[in-house]
Amino acid sequence: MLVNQFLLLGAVLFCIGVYGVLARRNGVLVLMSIELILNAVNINLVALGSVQGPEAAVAGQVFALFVVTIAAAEVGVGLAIVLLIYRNRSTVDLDEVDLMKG
Amino acid sequence: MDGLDDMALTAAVFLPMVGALAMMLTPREHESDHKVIALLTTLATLAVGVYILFRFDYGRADVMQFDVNASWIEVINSRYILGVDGISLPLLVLSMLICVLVVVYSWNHFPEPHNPKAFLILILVLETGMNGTFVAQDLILFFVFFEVVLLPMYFMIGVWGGEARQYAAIKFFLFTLFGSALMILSFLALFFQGGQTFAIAELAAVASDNIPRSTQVLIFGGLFMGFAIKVPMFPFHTWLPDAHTQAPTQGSVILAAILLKLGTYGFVRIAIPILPEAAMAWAPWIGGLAVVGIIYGALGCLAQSDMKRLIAFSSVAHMGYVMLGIATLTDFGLNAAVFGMVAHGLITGMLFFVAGSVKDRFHTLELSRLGGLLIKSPRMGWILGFCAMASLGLPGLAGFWGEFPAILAAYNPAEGLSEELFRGYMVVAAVGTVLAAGYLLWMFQRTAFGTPSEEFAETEIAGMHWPEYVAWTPMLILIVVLGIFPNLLFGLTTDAVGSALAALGGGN
Amino acid sequence: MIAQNIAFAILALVATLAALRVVTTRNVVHAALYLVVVLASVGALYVLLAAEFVAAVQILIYIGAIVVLFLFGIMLTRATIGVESDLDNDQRWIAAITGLFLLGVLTFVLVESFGDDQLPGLAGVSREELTAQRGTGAVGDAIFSTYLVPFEVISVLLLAALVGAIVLARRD
Amino acid sequence: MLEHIWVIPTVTFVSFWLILFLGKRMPRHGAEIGIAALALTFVLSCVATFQWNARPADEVVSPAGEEVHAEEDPSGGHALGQVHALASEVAVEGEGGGEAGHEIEPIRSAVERNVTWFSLGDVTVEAGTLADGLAVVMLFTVTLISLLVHVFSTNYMHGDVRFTYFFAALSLFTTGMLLLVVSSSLLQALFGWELMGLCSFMLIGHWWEKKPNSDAAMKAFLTTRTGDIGLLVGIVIMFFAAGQTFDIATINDLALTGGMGETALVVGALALFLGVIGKSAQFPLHTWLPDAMAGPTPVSALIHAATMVVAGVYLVARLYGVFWEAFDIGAGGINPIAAIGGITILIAAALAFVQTDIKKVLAYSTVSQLGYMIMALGVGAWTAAVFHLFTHAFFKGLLFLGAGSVSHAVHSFEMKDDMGGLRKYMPTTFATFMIGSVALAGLFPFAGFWSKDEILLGAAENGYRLFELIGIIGAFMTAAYMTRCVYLTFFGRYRGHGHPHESPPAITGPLVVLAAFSVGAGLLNFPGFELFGELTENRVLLLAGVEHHAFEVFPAIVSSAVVLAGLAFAGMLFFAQRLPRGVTARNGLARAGYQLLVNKYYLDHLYTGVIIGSIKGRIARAAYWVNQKVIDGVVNAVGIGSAGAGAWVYRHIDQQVVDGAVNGAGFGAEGFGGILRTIQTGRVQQYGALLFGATAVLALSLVIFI
Repeated sequence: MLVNQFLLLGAVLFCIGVYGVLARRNGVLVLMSIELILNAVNINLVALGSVQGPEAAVAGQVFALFVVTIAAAEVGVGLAIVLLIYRNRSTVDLDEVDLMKG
Repeated sequence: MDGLDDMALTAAVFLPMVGALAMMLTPREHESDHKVIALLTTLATLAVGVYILFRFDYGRADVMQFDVNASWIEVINSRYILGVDGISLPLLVLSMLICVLVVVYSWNHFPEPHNPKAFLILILVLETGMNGTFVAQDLILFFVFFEVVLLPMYFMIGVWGGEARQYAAIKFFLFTLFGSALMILSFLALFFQGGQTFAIAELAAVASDNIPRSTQVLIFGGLFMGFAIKVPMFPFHTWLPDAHTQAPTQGSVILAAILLKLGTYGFVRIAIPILPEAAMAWAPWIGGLAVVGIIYGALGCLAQSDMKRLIAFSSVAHMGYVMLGIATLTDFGLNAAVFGMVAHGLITGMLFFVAGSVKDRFHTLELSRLGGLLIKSPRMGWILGFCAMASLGLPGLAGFWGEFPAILAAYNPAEGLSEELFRGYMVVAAVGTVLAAGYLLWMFQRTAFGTPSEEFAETEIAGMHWPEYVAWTPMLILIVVLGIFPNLLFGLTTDAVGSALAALGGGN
Repeated sequence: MIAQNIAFAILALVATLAALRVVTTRNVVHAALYLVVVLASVGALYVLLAAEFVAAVQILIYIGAIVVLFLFGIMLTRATIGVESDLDNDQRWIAAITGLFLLGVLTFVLVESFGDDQLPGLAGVSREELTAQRGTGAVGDAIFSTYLVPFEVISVLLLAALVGAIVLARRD
Repeated sequence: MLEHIWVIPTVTFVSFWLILFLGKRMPRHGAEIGIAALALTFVLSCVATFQWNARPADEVVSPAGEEVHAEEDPSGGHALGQVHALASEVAVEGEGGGEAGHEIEPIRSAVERNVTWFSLGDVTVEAGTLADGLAVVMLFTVTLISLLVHVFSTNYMHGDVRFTYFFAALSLFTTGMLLLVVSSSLLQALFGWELMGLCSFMLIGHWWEKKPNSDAAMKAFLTTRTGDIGLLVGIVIMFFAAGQTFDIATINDLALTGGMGETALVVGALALFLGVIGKSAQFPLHTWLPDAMAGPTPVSALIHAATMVVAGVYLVARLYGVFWEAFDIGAGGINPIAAIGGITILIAAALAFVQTDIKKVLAYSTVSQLGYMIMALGVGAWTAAVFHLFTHAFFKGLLFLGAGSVSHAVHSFEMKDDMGGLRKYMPTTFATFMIGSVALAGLFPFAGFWSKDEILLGAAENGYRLFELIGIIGAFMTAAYMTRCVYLTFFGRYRGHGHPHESPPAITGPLVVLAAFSVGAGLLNFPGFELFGELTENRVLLLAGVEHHAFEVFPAIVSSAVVLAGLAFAGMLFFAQRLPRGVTARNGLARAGYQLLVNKYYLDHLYTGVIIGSIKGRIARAAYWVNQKVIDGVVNAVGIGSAGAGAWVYRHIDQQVVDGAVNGAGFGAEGFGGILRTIQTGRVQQYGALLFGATAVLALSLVIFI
């Protein structure tokens, strides 16, 4: 198997995720897209780890685990924020959320 | 004592951060605590600066002292290298001093929307960035500090600024970021082509041998964009008047006094020593843009109706002299440039201080509405006049030593540069001194002379406050002292400049 | 080897198509279900890479916990469980261009730098050796020895996220 | 004292700070500090002058440039307490004359003391003092005039809102001039030069509440500053031409011994001379000087008599080696310096006729007299020029202070409207003013006669016949306009309001002192005695071979005759009133009496009659027209033009092209080409798009470039 198989799959998922983050209106969907990005990264970590031999393979896996954990935390907080926005504005449409407008 | 010496620069850079942390932990309501902490922090930093001044070996001003060299990011061989020599020392101390004075001045001059906590923290963060830039001897470290400065300034303009603050802030930010992008590209190119190191000293030794000349010229182009935008040189100057006009007084002062110097300092510290041949190739263009900037800035000043904007345009003209000095690639020119940086920092900083105080009192800086400042507040009026005189390069005041040696150097530029061309530049620069006198006196006449306009005839205008006295006196004294004893600075810089020019074959 | 390659091709195809549906479908609940497919395929890919513990965690945490969270989120925000027309905003094209551009750059870089590099074959390695070198036990050892400090930090982070989520979502 | 001559400017400089910070708390509001300081410097200057006089002639210079140092040690100047050397003056003189043989006479060597100022690279720039005859004579003149002006001002400026500040500025002004005089390096001289520019700005604009005053101040500063372009460039050229030194003595020597490139020398000298034109108000940059009359009268006196405008003349005299060699002054014919000086003499003198403001008459007269000095330098009559500078200081200071005294009485400077017949009311002022006038006109035996005569003689002997003629015409005009001025001010009937009265002693005192000098100063260079020439004679003159011509009777008689003719001509018009009386006599006594009574109308008639009837009047009008319309017009046009150009550039290029390009380059959310502002939508996703896009671009460029 080529290294690039995995890395390119990662790149594809990453870019799909980026598209989702940029193009979706619904806050929950944006969070899902972020999950895609994180998964892409995870694939890269594990694949690149196994290129380098046993020790690196373990390191790659451990990092992937950390990323999974952080993803969980991020979803938790992210959804909480979306909920809060929904409660305050009765919408999860991110176009309406422009408090940072200058 | 050696241990202290090793710590000195690190302390100089990161003490403000410590203060900023302490302030973050202090509740927002305790305004006076914030002021005291900020003042103490800046004073402590200045004390470190004074310590460095005392311990500095003036006989060896051409080598890095107080150097620290620790591993930092090993993957890319970027190291935590700090050091000061005769060129960086004055700028470092100037930066520390200005920060103290700005904090003092802020004591009861917080612009809307007030919030001293955030404002003072920003100033402290700025100080870290500025001090760090002046002592960093590693390109990545330099870049990091260079960028650290950006954000606090953006917020300072964007939050505490005038009506069009968002526009000005974003313009400032984008302009500088654009330059930084090209600059970091050049840094990386140096890294990959110049021997896998980011250390400035090592690069200076090897870069010109390792890199083909045509590539050097390209890399210098990237550095040039990064630094020239910061300076700012014509035609990259348009962010400056907006940023200055919109920024709060303190922001303007820091911007004029220190931030602009980061660009010129970059030329002197990085671009010229590392890529001397490329510098030779670029010098005529830099010199040309510099003199265009001198005349153009002056013309711009003549067209202004707003005092702060006028001073901002005068910065363009004055930095033109600095850049002309740099472009000559001679001892005289570079010394003049460093002197010009310090002098411009003090003088234009003062002018912005005064402009800020005028605005505090009259709530306008429209020249057509001002007048009679000498009647309303005589001392402030005379200080304004003094600064105007210093700014137009009156001999005996600091500004002269930034201008005259630059003009002198242009008569006899480094070997290999066209004498005729630079002599032409010299004459243009000399004409610029008259224009400078013209617009500065015009501004002074409009603001200070005559009688107050009718709308202010009855208004009671407050005299000078004590923070103004405290903040201004050191600068005024320095302007005079440096003007009469230029050797205080020249003695420090001349050896260091010599070593910076060593790559050109002994400079002059 | 061929079997592995075929398996990869199928999984990659499924993952890509499902991911595309995640970001294009007009039904929020469907998006969450497509996400499950993506995550499962990626989990299977981990097995291909001899990372079975990560694969297990992927299934357990992602599909078991995160997707469930999403579904809760969808329900709590009372999104229409059905087709919605305006799930995308008006900068879809910019997003697409950005994404494609990014993909191009990444592909270019990856091809430039890795080219035809092969993953080291695991065929000659015995199962015991493999387990000892990079199995669940090895990962566990690593987490609790080399990466102990980051692990603890992650725990604190989780706690903080927990507290933060509660504070944010609290009703008063 | 000669070694420590730096003390002199330092005293006034300290006085400036003292007045500034303590002045308001003193009983006389700082005036006493200024006067004390000036008195001290005056005494010190006298000491320096005597010491110089007592200094043995120890240096032998031959025109070829080889020099022989006499073996004796110049002990004269080493100790501060060497005032006693005064006693041995005669002995030393005898000694100096005896040794040297009849061809090469030894002269006193200048006392130069330098300290390191700063060093740049391998160039060390020194600052120091250069004391020689020229310097001590100038010191004496400047401190004396300044002292008298200070005394005069205590009364004249009494009650002024900024009395203290005024005295502080006077001190600083004097410091500038003294610094220039004793400078040993050009750079240091530039300090004094610009310091004076600053002070002239402060003092001319002293009453800045009125816009015309501050306008005049700006005009003065900017016009001289325009000349300073040349000065700056000239100094730079001299610095490199002389092998990276600012030292005046070295530059002079090198210029005379051929150590400088020809081109650099000529261009440098021209550039320096531009600075002189600006500062010394020579044609065509003389327009600021009459406007500068907006300042208080004592300031005018100081500017015109002892500081500021004579700085330019002094600079030429100081750097004479450079100018001599660059313009080949020894060869006769015509050269820029003499030409500018000559033109200035005639133009300014003609302008003086049409003024009604007494100070403006004097101002144009100063311009004209400065023209004499410059012309004298241009024709090689160095000693004459310096001597004229010396004598002119006294009688011009006297005239200005006299005008101040008059205005003190009548509260105006308008001769036609507010003066007339004042000789009865102000006898002291009248007497001293008369002395000043005849000295200015150059009547035997007053001071002006001797110096003017030397200039004419020098021009004739050195082959500058044309300029001798100009000088003679100028002398005629000078005599005539001064007659008119004196007549309008002191004779006829009093036309002002109120009751004029003689000024108090603080004002008349200085007048009397100056009058004494105006009478006696010329005798310093009395034929056969020539103390002045001997005092100021220096190395440069000997090296260059500048000759000083002894008094000759015939030219003196000619010039005296011309002056008398001028007096007579104007006298006939004003005092004898020939023309109008002839006209009125035919129309009857009653009408003549009426016309005599209505003085104003009568004078107007006479005035226009004379002006229109005389060619000089026409020339004067034309000159004035040129002055106001063409030269001033050009200055104004340049000012307006550059402001306009600035506005245009700002509006069209800066705000639209450059800024437009910047704004155009900003890519907005709605696609490329939106203006920068629309980026700031506050929508996170747009920021995200920017972020990712930028990252991708950056990454791509990284990939491509590295």
